[in-house]
Amino acid sequence: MSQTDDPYKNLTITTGAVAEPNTSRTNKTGSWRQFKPVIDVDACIGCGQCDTYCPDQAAKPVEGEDFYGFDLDYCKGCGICAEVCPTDAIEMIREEK
Amino acid sequence: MAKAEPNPSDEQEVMKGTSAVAKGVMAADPDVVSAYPITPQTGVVEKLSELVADGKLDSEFIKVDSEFNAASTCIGASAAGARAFSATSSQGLKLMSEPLFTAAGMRLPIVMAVANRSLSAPLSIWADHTDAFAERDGGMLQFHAEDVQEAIDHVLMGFRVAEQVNLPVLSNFDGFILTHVQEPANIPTEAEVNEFLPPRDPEYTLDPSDPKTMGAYARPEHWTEARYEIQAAMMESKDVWAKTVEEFKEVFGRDYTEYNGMLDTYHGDADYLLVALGSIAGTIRGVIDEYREQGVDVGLVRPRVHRPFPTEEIRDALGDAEAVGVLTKEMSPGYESALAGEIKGTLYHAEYQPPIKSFVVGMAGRDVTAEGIGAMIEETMEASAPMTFDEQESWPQLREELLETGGDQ
Amino acid sequence: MSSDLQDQDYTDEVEHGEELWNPGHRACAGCGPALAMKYITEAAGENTIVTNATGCMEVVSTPYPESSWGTSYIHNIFENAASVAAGVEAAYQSFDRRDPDHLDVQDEDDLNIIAIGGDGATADIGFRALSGMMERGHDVLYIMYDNEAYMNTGVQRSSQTPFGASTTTSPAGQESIGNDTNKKDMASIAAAHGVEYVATASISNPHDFKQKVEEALSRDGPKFLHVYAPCPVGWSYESSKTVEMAELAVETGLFPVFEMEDGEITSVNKIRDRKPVREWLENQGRFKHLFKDEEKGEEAIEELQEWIDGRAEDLELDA
Amino acid sequence: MEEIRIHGRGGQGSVTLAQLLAQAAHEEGTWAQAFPAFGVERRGAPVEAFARFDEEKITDRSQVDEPDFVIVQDTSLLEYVDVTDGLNEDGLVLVNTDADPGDLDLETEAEVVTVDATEIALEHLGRPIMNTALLGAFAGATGLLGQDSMEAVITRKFGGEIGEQNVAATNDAFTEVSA
Repeated sequence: MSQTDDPYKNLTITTGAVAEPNTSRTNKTGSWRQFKPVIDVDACIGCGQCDTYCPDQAAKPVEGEDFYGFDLDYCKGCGICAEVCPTDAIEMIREEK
Repeated sequence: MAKAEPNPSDEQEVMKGTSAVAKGVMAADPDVVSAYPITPQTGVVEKLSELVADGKLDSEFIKVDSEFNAASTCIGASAAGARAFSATSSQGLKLMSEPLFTAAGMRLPIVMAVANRSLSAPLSIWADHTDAFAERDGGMLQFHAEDVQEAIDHVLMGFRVAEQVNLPVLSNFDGFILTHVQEPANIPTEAEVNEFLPPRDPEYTLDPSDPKTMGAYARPEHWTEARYEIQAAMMESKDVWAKTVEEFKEVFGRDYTEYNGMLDTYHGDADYLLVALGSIAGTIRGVIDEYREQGVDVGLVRPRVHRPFPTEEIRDALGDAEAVGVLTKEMSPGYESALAGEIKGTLYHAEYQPPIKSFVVGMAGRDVTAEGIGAMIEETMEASAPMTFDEQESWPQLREELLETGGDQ
Repeated sequence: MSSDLQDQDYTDEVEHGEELWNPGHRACAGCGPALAMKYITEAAGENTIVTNATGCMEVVSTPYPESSWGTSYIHNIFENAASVAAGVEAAYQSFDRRDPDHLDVQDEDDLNIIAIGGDGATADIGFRALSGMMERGHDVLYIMYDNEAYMNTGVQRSSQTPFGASTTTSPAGQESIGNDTNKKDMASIAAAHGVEYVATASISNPHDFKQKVEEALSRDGPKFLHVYAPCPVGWSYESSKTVEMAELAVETGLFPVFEMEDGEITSVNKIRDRKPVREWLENQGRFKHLFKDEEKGEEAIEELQEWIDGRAEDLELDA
Repeated sequence: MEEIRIHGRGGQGSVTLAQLLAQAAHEEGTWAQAFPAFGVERRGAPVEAFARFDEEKITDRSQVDEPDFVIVQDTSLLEYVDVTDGLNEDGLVLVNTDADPGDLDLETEAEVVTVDATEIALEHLGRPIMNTALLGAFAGATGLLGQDSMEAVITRKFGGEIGEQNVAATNDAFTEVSA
């Protein structure tokens, strides 16, 4: 989703501006990224350190596989995952957009 | 409305103002009371603590570290869905100012009894309305009581209206003059209050089974609307208040329905009208009687509600007066008193604008005597427009001989 | 690494759980406090009410109408997260006494009330609220996430800013080596209030931190946790180094990790071969002035090292 | 309207006396009001308290400057305070003392009545708390309050044995002054 779109054009302000839970997922912070993590699936041992230390909940097990992948909708490209990976299976590469 | 009410009934008790208000609060049965001492309010929370200690009041009683956190704990409790009460005065109200503005924005119906008192410096513990007026623009409903009975009843009606329009309430009653007076008052019973005040039923609460996010910040594209809703709720509160005073009359028999509960008048159709808030109105009534006996057609218009401001009602009440005198216990340094300015603003687009004199009196407990009020009536009768800004407002009790600047009032 | 893997995008194939700290929050890349929020919510679970002070974590998580929180959440103002939590707790005490069925699915005894504030909101401006909440004995867990300055307003010095750090209100200069005070000891202050369980933790050891959150929540009354959470922007280091910076702070003894019960230290995460603080300092832009002026810089590093050594001795930190 | 001013010292219970006066008057079926001169005075400093009775609701909130009745709790005040200032000439001043009215040398046209309320209090309560005795003396001297009304409010306020002792002190003083 483009950051310039207003996802709330039909919004009605609730009493006291109370918000619904879990709604920030609408904000795709992947657009902030300059470097993206890529994983060497052969080197990945599935330890989950990348998941543990990802501030954006973007490193997750890949469905049906024994390795981890990245939710690029949210990954901001901080590179913590690459730092904490015990097998150096993650590399940060400059993203071409 | 007639000045004299029937002789006190057997149900009335002679009780200190603060104790009487506390007993009214008890009847409203709040879940949470936050308490911090400040003169002259302290008696309210002391009495409530006594009622809790004796098992007569089943509230969580938080002995907080400051008025700031009295307001803050009330905010937490109210957001959780509780009925919350606190009381304060003067500096304490100032210390609450920041959280109270957010309570309005978060639409939390906290009710506070405010024992009105001057603000430092110099330090003073005595009554005036500078504390209430300093919070004027926060989004809290504000009522001013003339006597102890109203101080009790405004708190109860405060809960009723606050919980419908989701705004906090400051229920003002003058420090010492009403907090420390002993006079007869009817103390509402819990059974009566239950008939008048249903349990709180908030739309959103901090309930983990239905999680919500409260107190989000708003960006420029949403903030104006969120804050405008306070204005809308304030305006809506006029109708709710009008219904509330009717309901109150039905249950308790006490009649606050004049001008939809917004104004109380005494010879309100007189040629010359005084306007005043709170307990000073009582003394004014006696002076009006004296002047009327001498053939002077003078009356009183007392706003019971200061926020929302009784705009239409003020236009009705003052619209055909020969002249108006505003007696007020607050000041706005650099301009004129806020109450006078508000009344003039209200009348600006009315059909007719009477000349208005304002008098800053009774500051920090300075005793306002019948003689002094008489002089202000006479000055009001001589008022005529146009006036210079200097002529608009006077400080009749000012002791000019004490002024280093010499003064020019 | 083979090149064909580099283009593999797993966005649609990754499995998200029932996160209570949701993606889409607007924290900076590599945010330490955002990790702390993730661990707190994971440890506390859904039966939780969070009260949050104004600050980075509030601003990044709740731009109306979005919320990153899956739990009940309230933000009020900067300096009252502790007293708002106290009010929530008092309300639930009342509900529980008057109407035990108030909560649909939860048992009040299992309800977690957690107040969260940054170091400025907690150790400085919210100190009165915190002190009152703890002293009165509310059943609230207070968690201070410490990134050692006012980051939300642009890196101003707080009472948790370490000695020698250059911030926008304690800048290094001709006459200044940066901040001239050591970190205020919040754990001892909390313990001195009679708080039964007090602990420190670091986002570099989430297992330890989450265990402490769980331990704290298992107890009645006030609890206090001080969690270390580096800020890549305010400290000026590469965003990928957040965990490493937190770990180095622990390994140098700048941030000792321990537990206190009833005012006594009951466990300390011992450090074998404690590293000199220099190794932590030299990785951060906020300390770079200490390495430019050799004489004054050395003196400052020495002074900080002495403070750390003194605390290490008191805590018997060295293995 | 009857207006009463009480002169005492901080700690002597002038506010309590004003309260008892108002409550007893209300018990008689009139409207009543009592309030202290609002201040920050500490124990021992001269203080004032006021009471008003009326058939109609009292709305006047100003201090009592022209009292019909003055009650003086302590003669040591006479040296420093002009207790009869503004006193109605047809009024009455009641002074707690064992001296005769003529010996007090008060500058007033109003009637002066004395009662040794402290002695009566010591006799019944064992302590020099003279407010209930002064209440009784005021009632005896003015005829404004009946003994039943005073007994009712004292019993409500104190209850039990202390209540009985205070009622006895009130009645003693009432009788002494009426006689």
